[in-house]
Amino acid sequence: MTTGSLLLFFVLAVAAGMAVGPRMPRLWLALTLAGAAAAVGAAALVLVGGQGWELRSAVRVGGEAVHLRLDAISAMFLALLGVIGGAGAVYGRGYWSDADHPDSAPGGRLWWDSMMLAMGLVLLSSNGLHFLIAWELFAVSAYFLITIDRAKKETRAAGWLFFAASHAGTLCLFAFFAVLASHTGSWELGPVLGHAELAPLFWLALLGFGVKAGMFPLHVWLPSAHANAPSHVSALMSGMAINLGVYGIVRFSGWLPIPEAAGWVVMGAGAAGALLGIAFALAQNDIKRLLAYCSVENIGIIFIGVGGAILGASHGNAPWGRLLLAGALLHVWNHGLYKALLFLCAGSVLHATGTRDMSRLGGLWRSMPWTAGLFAFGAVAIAGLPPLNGLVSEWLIYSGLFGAAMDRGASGWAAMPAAVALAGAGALALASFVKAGSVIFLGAERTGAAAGAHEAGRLMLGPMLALAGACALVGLAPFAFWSAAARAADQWHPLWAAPVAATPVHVLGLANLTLALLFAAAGSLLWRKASANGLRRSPTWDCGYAAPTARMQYTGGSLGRTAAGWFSWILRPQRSFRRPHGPFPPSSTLVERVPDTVLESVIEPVAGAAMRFALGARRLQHGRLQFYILYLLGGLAVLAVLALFG
Amino acid sequence: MSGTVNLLIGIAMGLNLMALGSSRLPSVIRAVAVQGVVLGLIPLLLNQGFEWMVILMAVGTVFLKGFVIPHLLRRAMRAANIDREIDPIVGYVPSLLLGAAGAIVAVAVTYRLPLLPEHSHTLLVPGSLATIFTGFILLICRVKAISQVCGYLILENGIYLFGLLLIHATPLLVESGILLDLAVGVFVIGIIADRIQRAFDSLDTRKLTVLRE
Amino acid sequence: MRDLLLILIPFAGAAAALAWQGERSRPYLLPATSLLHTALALWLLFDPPVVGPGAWFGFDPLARAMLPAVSILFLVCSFYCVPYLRTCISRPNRIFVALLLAMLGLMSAAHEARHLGLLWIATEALTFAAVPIVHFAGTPRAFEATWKYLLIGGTGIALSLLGSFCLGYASLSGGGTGDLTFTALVAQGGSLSGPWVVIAWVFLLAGYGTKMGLAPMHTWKPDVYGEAPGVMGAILAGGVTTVAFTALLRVRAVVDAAGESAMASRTLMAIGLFSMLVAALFLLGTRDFKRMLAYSSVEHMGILVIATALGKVGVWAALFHVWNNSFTKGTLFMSAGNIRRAAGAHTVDEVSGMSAITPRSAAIFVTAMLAVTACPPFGPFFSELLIVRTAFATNHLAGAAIFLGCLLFAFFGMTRLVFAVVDGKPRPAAVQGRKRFAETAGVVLPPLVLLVLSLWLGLATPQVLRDSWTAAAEQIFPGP
Amino acid sequence: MNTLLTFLEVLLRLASWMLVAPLLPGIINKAKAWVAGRRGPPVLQLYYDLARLWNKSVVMSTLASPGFIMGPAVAWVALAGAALLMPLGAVGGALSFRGDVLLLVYLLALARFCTAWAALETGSAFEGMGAAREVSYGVLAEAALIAAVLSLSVQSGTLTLDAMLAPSAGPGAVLLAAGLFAVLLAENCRVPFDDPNTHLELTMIHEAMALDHSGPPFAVILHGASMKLLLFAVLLCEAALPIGRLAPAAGAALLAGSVLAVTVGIGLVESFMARFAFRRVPLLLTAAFLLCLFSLVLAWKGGVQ
Repeated sequence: MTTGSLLLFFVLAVAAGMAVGPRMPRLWLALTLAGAAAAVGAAALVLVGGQGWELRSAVRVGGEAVHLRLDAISAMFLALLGVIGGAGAVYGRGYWSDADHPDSAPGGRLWWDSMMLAMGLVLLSSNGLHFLIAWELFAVSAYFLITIDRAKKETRAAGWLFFAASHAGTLCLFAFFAVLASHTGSWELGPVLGHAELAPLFWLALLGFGVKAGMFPLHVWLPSAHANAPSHVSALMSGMAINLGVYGIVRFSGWLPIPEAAGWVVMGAGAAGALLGIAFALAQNDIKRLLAYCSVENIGIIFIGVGGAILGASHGNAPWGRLLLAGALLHVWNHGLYKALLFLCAGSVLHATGTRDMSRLGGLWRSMPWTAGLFAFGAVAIAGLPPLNGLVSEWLIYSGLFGAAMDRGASGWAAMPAAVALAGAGALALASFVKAGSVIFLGAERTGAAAGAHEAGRLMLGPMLALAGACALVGLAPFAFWSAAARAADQWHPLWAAPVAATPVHVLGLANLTLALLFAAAGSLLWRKASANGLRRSPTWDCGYAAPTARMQYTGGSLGRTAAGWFSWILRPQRSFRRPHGPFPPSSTLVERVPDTVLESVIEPVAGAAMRFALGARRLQHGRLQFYILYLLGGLAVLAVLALFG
Repeated sequence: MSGTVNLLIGIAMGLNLMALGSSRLPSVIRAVAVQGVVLGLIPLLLNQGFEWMVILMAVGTVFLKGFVIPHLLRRAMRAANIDREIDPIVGYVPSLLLGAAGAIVAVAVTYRLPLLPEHSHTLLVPGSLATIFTGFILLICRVKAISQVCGYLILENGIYLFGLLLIHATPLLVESGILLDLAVGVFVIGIIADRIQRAFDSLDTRKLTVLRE
Repeated sequence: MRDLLLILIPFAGAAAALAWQGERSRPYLLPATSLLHTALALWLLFDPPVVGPGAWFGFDPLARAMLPAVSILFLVCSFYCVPYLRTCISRPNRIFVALLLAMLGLMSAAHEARHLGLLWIATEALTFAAVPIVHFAGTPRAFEATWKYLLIGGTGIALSLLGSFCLGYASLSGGGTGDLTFTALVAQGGSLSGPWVVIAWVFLLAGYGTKMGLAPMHTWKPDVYGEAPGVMGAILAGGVTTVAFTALLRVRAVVDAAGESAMASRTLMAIGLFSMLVAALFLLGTRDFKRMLAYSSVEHMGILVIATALGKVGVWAALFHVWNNSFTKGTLFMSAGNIRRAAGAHTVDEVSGMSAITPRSAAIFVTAMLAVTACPPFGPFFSELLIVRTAFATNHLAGAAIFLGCLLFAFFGMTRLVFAVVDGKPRPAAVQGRKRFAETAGVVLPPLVLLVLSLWLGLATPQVLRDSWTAAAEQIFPGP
Repeated sequence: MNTLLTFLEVLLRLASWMLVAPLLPGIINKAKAWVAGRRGPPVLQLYYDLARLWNKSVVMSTLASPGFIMGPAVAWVALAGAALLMPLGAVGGALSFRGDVLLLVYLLALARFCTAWAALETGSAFEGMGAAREVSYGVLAEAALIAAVLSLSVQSGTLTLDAMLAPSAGPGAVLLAAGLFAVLLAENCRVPFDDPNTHLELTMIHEAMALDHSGPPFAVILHGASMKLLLFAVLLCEAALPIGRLAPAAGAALLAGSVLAVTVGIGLVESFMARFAFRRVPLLLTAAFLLCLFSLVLAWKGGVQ
């Protein structure tokens, strides 16, 4: 099996899946899984074998000869696409079954495969025109996938917001590729470090890809889209789709000359995104919005790494730059894996209880133990705690940043704040997921919705277990994955020939493995000891309070209050609080909502002003013929002036 | 020769002012009709020698512009039983002044234009410009459909006048086609005005502002 | 001779339609005639005739690059007309059919006209031939639209006549014979009198710009497109506008020959960008999905004009875009017509949830909307991207930026409106519409065919078309 | 053979950490009692408590999941692992590798995660409060810790603990020591952040989280806490003093002495200071963070290249 044939199989299988999807779910699932497996296989061949794959065909699409390429960088992303695409497809069969959604499930299958196909083509195509085509197809299918449940108004609104933002980004890419092509004289993509005048183009790329990546502050579309999409779609969006933005920036920052400030800006945006993204996450009460903001954080972490790589490249290809890039690429994987896992868990909760509002849940571990365990697992992973995969990439990024600091070069001034921001983000992530996990799964059921929950079905648990297994694999045996990431990092920049500086990743893996074993051992030991000593069950001791109720538990809002309070200057939480007062107080309420500040305080006012202007301009079309003829005359006059004296 | 031509053009320019100044629709229509006749005659004077084609054309123009279309307009007017323009967007005196100013500007502009010697001493160019301008004023400043049709007629008269500069250059076939087209255009407009009168049972274009934005 | 047949066949068809008695069978004359026409046009496309330099009519490269698009669009529309006319059998369709065919003939004549005067005659005749079809509905709204169409269009046409005279006079006072054939004018070239050329260009641009619907002369467009039958809108937006565009291209060739190229580009760029801005502004808040199409058409006319300002490659892209625009606009108008007839209204305040009532038309409508907003892999994406690239290559940075900005705002406006119309809960009025209007193959296939054509045009542009556009661009901008 | 030796060494270190750790709370209490002029509980009190708890039966909330018991176990292992990463004076670390310091930080974080999770198992509002405070103050503490570690590694130009802890922290040593001491107090819930022997649940952090624990799990929590205290004390001393540069014996003596000093210092602080109001806690932690940051700047400016 060669890479080429595997890729061909991937494309054919997924395309066939599109064709048969609406009618034949089983065949669709088989084809999708086969395609996903083929994608993973092809990527693995490139990542292990090392030499990339390239195809220059005489076939012309849109007047341009087809030129495909799969190098280590795109292979990293392709592998992730395969894993998440396959897992999500299986999960979707259970989660969005034809029984529950007879009119939207078939379309969902079609768009799922078209999105996988489009993303694969984005990663493969090495021609600007085809890249744009695939890119826009990907955006369109993402839109229709987010809004397969078109009956809901807020879903449509969220989808449209995504579509609009993504189109704005796409037009930046129009400009980007158009300028590139007009300078190089062809749509072919490849290293053009010779054209120093192209450096400013990087900003266009940063805008265009940053929107898709959800880079702070371009993330405005992300929370609502991820929250309102069906959960397996959220998993694909958050685990894979936004990574394509990262791919674009990594790809073109390696191929194009880069302005001086680029590294600083990217790293700064990354640090800000990491810290503020997770701050927003901590303040959310909607589990899926929380996860979405957490994606903003992780993208921020990735951009810290990418920015560091750019800095390293401009500071004599410092070894820490490689380390940061490899770490970032590995974090792309890790984030994809555990974020998909967590979204699937959230989906199971939503499926079981019908609500995303954490303050209505609680105590679900009794009704859905597997989901609870997997969520805890994912929480440990996403908080970057040993022994799971989050630790590995964050550890690499930290050591890269420390390396930059130890150089005492100018870039240290970027690295040190980034490191501190990363620390804060890590601790906040821990807080957010302690909050999410405990409020959803621990304690007592807060409402009937939670009480009536049921464990997810086999089709849903299977993919979750698989993803968890992948997380564990990266965490316990990081070396294989590290070498792949390192190879990708070598191919980033044409001038980067030497391999990444060796790091004791294997030792870390060993430590993780030992720790994992010890955790298990100690846990079971303590459990044995406790039950040997005699284990009684009794109600929670509430310091002598006679009649504790479920509503007396600590809520998510209060769990996050302290830390979120430190960020209230940007979070701008909206509270409506009716205090109880008087000897016999009537019912009192506290409603808290944390809107997206960038969206509601920046974008919406601007959009509103533009809209008002447009509506004002419409009055010029007032239906009075005489004035229309006057317009005509005016246009004539202006043209004359322009022609004679312009 | 050109003296007579200039005389006729002068008359036409006078008729412009008359059309601008009068509030009574019949007199506007009459002005337009007379202008049509006057201008229709000019080709006969312009071309040396006897070309039956030109005569045919002139006769056709005179007949159409002088009689058929005015008759059509009068009918529409009577049907809508209105005979005067009520509160125009720009009053009659201001329109008159505008028209006069337009005429002066037209003459002034003409001296700046690189004209051929044989045309530099005729009123063809200034006359046509002034007439076109008059047409625009009527189109823009009047609210009754009929006055606007008249404005359009005057506009076309002006262009027709300008076209006479090329009477020797352009093949008659083309010219006659152009004339025919203009005539048809005006004819269609007249018909539609008539239809509108039936549909809205008025010729007040202020009623025609349903379609907006 | 074949190229003259292209003009004569439709007129023969029109005559036949006038003579024909059967109300029900008469509409079939439309597809019959336009089949002949398209076949001939394609034959000419693949095997272009030699056109004599002095010929008044001729299938020269420019005509070859555009006329087939119009012919194909008309063919598809004529197939759509048959079921359309059957639904409104109450109104006699003799005039409708005859004039529609006459319009085809006139469009062919205008595209093939190589004489400024004849070009003008054809365009003017086209304008007036459209009138009865525009108020085919016979409602007061239709009359109002017709009235505005007539007066604004008439004024514009008059201006273009003035411009033509000025051009002729430029030749006279430049020592020429005042011969108005384009070949002669181009041949006279530099000796044309400069000032008169500039004046002529201004009048012609304003005049034919009115016909194209460039802002601020576009004001008639929303009214007419909103009130005329959908198929008429398709032909106006995809056919008649291209006639005016051809005229501008031919005149531009003369102006360049006279050495006023910079002036022409300047004015074209300005009016094009202004049109796009106006269109984008109006699209942002539009609530009527038929008037939306009008503004979208204004936007695309602006795109064409901007491309024309960018030189040879730009003209090539513009010709490409003419084809894409014709096909996508045709799809949009026909599917929108279906939705309008099913819903019985055309503002988003009265229409929603049409994907439940007319699923096929709604799907086509959405797809065509995406296509027309430059979503790949449909044709417009390729032509517009090429235009952007050319703009950057010719250092029109600000122009390109405004261009892209307008595309974005147009996208916002159109997506919002179209999704609002398609999604949501169907209105009761539309639910009754189920009985009033059935989505038969006759009304769904034509727009679908055009959509597929535009897809095919984008993904695999036939070589013969590329060649024809190259030849046409060569005709407009001779030399390198 | 070699691996066997390493294994034995690790076991030895683990044993000594386990044995020494419970001493510290005893010393602190003794010091407080001495200041207050009481006799106070015996120094070995915690050992007795642990022994007693280890054999007691367990009462577990009806709401709690097995995580209620898993949590303390995992937290204890994490802390023990962190302790093993610490170098002990000139002896150095048992298993040290480039970047082990980051693993240490993350192990502490894991311990925090598990304790908070186990606390929230019961669904009691008081445990909720404790956990909320723990994770919130953890944010500032972790930032301060990273800043401190960063300054150490910039100072010494290395990423391995025993290399970066061997020399003193150079010019910023005093600032760093002050900052780390504050972090120590916060992380181990001592006055002024928390009062370990208060009995008003509303005001507690660490104790509140352990309210519902009993028997062996509670013993594990307490022992883990003492190990954490020892760990921070050792970190503080080795960061401030050039212990690693001395001869083994002298180094060991100095280490023991300084740790003792730190412990007594904690005791003194507890006897002379009152607990802060909770809203002032972040200020103090921010101050600690800033101290570490200044020491980082100093390390950046001067220090070995």
